[in-house]
Amino acid sequence: MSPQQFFFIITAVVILVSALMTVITRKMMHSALWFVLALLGVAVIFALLEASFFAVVQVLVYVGAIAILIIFSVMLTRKAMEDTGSQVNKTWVISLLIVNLTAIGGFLAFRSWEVLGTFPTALMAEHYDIGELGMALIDPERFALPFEVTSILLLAALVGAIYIAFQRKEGKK
Amino acid sequence: MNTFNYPLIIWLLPVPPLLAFALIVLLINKSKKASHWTALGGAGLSFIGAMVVFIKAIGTSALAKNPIGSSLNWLPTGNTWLKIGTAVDPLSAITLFFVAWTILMIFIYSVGYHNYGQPKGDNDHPGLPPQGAVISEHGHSHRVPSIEPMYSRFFALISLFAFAMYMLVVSDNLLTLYIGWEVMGLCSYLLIGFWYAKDSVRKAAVKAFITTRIGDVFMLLGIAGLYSITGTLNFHEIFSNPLIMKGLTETISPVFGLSWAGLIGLLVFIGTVGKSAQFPLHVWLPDAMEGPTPVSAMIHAATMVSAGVYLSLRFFPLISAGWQPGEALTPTMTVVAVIGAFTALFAASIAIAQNDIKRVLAYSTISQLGYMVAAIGIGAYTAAAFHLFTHAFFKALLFLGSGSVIHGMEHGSLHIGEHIDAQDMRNMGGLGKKMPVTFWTFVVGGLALSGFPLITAGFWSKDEILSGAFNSAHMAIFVVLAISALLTAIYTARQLTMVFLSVPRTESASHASENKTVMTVPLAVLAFFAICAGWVGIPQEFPLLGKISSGWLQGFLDSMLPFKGEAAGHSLIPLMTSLGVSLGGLLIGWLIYRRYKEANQVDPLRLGLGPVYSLLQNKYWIDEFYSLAFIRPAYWFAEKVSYEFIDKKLIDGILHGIARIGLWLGKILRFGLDLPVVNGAGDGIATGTKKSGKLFSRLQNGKVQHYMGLAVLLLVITGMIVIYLAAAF
Amino acid sequence: MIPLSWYLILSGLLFLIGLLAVLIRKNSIGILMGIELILNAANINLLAFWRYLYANSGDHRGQMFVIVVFVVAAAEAAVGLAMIISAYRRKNTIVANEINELKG
Amino acid sequence: MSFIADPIPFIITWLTRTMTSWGWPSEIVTVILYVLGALLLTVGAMVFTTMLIWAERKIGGRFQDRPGPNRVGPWGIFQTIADMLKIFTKEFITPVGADKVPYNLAPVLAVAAVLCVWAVLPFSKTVFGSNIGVGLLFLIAVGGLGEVAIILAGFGSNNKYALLGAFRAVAQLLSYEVPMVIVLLIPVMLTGSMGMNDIVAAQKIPFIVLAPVAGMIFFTSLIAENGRAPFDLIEADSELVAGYNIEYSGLKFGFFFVADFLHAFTSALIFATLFLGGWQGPGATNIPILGFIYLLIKTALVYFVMLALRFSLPRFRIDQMMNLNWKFLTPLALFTFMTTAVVNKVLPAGENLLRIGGLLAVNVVLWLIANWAMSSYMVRIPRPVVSGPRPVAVGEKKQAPKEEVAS
Repeated sequence: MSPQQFFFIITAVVILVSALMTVITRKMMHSALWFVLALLGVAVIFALLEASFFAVVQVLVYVGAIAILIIFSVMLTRKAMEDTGSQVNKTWVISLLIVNLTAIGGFLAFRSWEVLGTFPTALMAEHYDIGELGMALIDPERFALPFEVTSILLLAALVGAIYIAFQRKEGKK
Repeated sequence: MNTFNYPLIIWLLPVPPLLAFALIVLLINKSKKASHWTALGGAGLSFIGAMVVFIKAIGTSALAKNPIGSSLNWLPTGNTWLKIGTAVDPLSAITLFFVAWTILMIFIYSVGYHNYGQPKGDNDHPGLPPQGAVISEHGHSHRVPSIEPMYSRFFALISLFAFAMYMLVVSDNLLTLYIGWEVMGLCSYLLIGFWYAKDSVRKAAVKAFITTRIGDVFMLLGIAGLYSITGTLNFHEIFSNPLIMKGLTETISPVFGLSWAGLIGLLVFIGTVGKSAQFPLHVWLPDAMEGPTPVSAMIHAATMVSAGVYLSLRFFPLISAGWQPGEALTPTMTVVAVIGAFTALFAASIAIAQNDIKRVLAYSTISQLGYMVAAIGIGAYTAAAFHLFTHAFFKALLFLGSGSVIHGMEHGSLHIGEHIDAQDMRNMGGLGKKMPVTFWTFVVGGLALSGFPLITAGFWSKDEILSGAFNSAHMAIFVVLAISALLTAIYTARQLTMVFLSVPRTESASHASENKTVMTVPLAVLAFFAICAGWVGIPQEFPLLGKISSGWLQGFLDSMLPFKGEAAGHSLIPLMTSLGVSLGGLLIGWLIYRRYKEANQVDPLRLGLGPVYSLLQNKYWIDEFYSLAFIRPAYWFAEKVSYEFIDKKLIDGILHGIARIGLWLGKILRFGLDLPVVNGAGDGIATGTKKSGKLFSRLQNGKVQHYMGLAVLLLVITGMIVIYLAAAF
Repeated sequence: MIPLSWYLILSGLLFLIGLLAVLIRKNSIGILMGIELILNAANINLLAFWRYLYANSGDHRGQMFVIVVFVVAAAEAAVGLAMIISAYRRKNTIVANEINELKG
Repeated sequence: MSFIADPIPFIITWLTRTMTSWGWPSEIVTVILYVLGALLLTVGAMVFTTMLIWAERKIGGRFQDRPGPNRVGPWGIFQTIADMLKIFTKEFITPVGADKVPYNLAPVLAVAAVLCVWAVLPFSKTVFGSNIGVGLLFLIAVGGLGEVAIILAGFGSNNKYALLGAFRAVAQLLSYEVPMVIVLLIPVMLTGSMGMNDIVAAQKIPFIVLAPVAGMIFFTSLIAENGRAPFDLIEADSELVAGYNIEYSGLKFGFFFVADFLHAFTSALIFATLFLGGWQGPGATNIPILGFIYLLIKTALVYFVMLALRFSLPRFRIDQMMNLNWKFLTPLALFTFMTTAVVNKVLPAGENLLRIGGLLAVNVVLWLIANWAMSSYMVRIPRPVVSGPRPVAVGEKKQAPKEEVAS
């Protein structure tokens, strides 16, 4: 087992355990913290994939923004969700069955895919540079359109979020 | 310094005025000061950029072959891209030069014209010219001009106007050029209708918009035709590709037996006719005088009408396709030349009998544009461009000067409380002493307009057109143009005499005063160009002076032509003619009008010409003719035929008939078919649906996770079946 | 050297856990976290395929998708949480199964 | 490579050779060296912070016309060490009802978030932690971890004031991250890279000359990110008792305290690196140790300015703080970014006078416009005044006896 593999397995275990804890922890706040840990683990996986830009962006976007938003929401809605009592639906057994079925289905479907055994070739230096990705993003013949559409989506989400969460004054509708 | 990113600067040229427009409209329109500084800043930035580009352009060799500029992909059209881009070649370079100067001067002048720094008027409303304000000083009150109520709006719109013109000039393709062209149409509508509360202003705005639109439709047809044939809209690609040009020249179009080049050239030329106010579509331009004077200057000198001639010059290779110097004119060129020459004479003759100071200039503009168009028609490309160049300066000067005169007159009439038409020349007189700067600059502009020999710019360019006509042996055109030059000199002299010389004919005129520096400095700058702009284009064949001249402009512009420029020898006859008509006309005009001293005196020319004079004064009844021939019939048709006959009788009658038949049919169907058969089945289906709906609605419980689970389950089962089937077969 | 299958197994398991969170958590915020886990699983997949099959040919589609997923995740978190807060204010609950009417 | 000119790589080479000669595999040697370097950096930073705390208290004292610490050691130099000893000996208290994991995790995370930044900073031409291509992004990303720490502290303490303080702090930090990130794009744009080493290497002319407005915005945002005066609303004691760390004491509080000072110093370091040219200076390329000294001098200068602001300016109100950010700094940052981009593209590239002068002129114009806009905005919204100035009571009292005398 090479050091890389060792490192990968540790990270994977951390991710999976913390993700599982996210699901089954009773206290919402702790759940959110486990969630943050899982996200950081994913960032490490990105770094292992030699995508350092995405690793950093993962930390920036998920930990810096989304996780904080979630923690905020958890704190703001604490009154409605007491941490006592069951935190899962009554139908959790059926859900578990469905998930297991999905797992089995996926396993059966992709078991004999020839891509699975691929090993990476060493990344050439010029592809390591994120400048290339940046140029691709603004090239009208490549990804400029998706890029712009995404930015509009973000803008719409911004406006929508502000509008939805805006507290209207009583009697002013 | 030579490492400036020139293509980028060219791209950025139109941007500052557009930004200024957006800023003023969206953010800072509350502050008048900020508005005009923003507009001036935008115009100034563009001006600096234009000068940088111009200097680079005149220093570049073989500019016509390799214009400075760049293009980028805009719209995918199948396998190719519709490209847009910017380019500066010799024609755009000199256009850029005069456009930048005149626009900047007009912007500066506007600050003064709209009475910045004056108090707010007591009765001023947005949409009406300022009425003046009463201020009290040292115990007694008097009226002074008041600031324009829609001051910021004016600067916003005029910035947009400047943006459109810059965009049009730097375009290297018809698409962006057309965008600029149409934005200009919109701006002219908005600005001519700036004082929209007046009825006549609204009519003038609509008239300008619709009349130019007629030309634009034909132009769009031409553009579409060009694109469908050549597959590109880039000028350089079309005009410098011999294969395309040859194909265009030799293929015969289905219309009038013209070649495709000739047909497209003609269609585009109709666009010019609309924009540059040539004969059948000229009617909008005199009415456009209802707008504020800086707008008139903007439309007449810097932007709109220049754009028309600029377009024709751009399309000169198409208009003149298949023609070589010295040969007979092609049909398209003949049309162009005839329309131009006729307009020149026709408008000049009207100008003689007008009394409104701005209308005289308006007709003068039409006439001068006719000159340029005629020059294009006879193939004198350089001469036309040269006249466009000089005309922009002296016509801007004349308009701003007339605005200054009007402003001075309004000041006077406000001061003494007299209600007169401040634009009527009969009410003026003797203003030369009251307004010296305006007077001398106006004289410079007037002399340039009438082609005063040797020193003024107008002489050189006009002389070049005349000699072009003479040398290429189009005697009819030459004579017509010479006569209109004579008329030009006469009405210029008439205007100068009536406005500035003699004695004041009204109280207001005697109390008129010179305007502020912010208005007179642009006049002085433009006067400088009105004299000097001609010196770059003194032909080398000219006696005496030709020796010391380099003929730079001719060389610069000739490189644009597909063939060698007309190198015919310089003859003395056109020179003598232009000397004669200019000096003679000025003299005649002065002699006739120097005794005109009373406002209610009959115009001396009326005595001499009689009924012809009223024909001229009423502009040959063209407006009335249009009203009788097109507008009234259109109204009549709309009301009597379309509304009363077709709509009310024909269509309504048919509809009522159908309705009755439908009603009758409906009754039969209801009692024969609907009640027994359809209802029975329908009720059965409804009951069945209701019952099954109740059954299924249990699934629809509004719980998100429930749905999600079902969806995933279904997905997995379907996926498994598909994979199983795929593996089995 | 790690074979591609490891990454795929990891992302598959992460996806399943995310799906589990979506299906069984009562709390809407928990569901949202599950969705984020699913998106992360997708991201691992995308980047892994990009790295193993396309990286050296200058093909950036995988990375582009990851960027889009980031943006979608951010937008979804912002709007979703805003809606949860809004629902909390109006109905005083954030249990997903109790918010089952299409009424404010 | 001489020891005097460039000591640290010298030592590294020596250690590597030594360990390799012991027959250890090269990977393990690398790992050991990384761990050693990280340890050294961390311990160095912490020890440095003790000195920093003393210096700050001393300087602060001078600003406020008092001697500052002066009892322990010469000039009170061991004051911080004495404080540390006291803190170490205090009891570890976890309040009843506190959420244990977040409560204990928060202080560690707070320090760790700051120390992570040091991993990518270049200290001289040859000494840097890691030269990743996205260093600047990393800087911003780990800055976000600090916010998590604050939230954890506020939440875990199970205290109303702590929670309020945490909310406020996070609101402030998130808000000021916006102009900061926008403005940070300008050095990236001028360099063409996000790597910290590249950014420093590109600063033959420091970016503060090319983009002074951006520098000013960045500096302001940094102070706000630190939560120091005039932006110390986070621990505004008159409103919040003590902010998010109210329930902490002993060593756990010490962690927050250290994180605060370390964060301030790190901010100064970042500013010096990004806008003042980092280790660049005469001779720094050939003798790397000089670069270290230059960086230290620049950082000290920036830090001193921050101290001067801290000890002389009053605190903003919360609405003023938010207004300053959203209505002034963010739009200004956007405008600066756009104009700098355009001007930088239009003017000829390279380090010529035209480009420098052009950028400088544009910045001056921008600043004048911003200043005008801000001042006219301030004029338009008059400051709310409860009542006018009252007449001085003493004057009235003096008058009254006079009248008595007169009567």
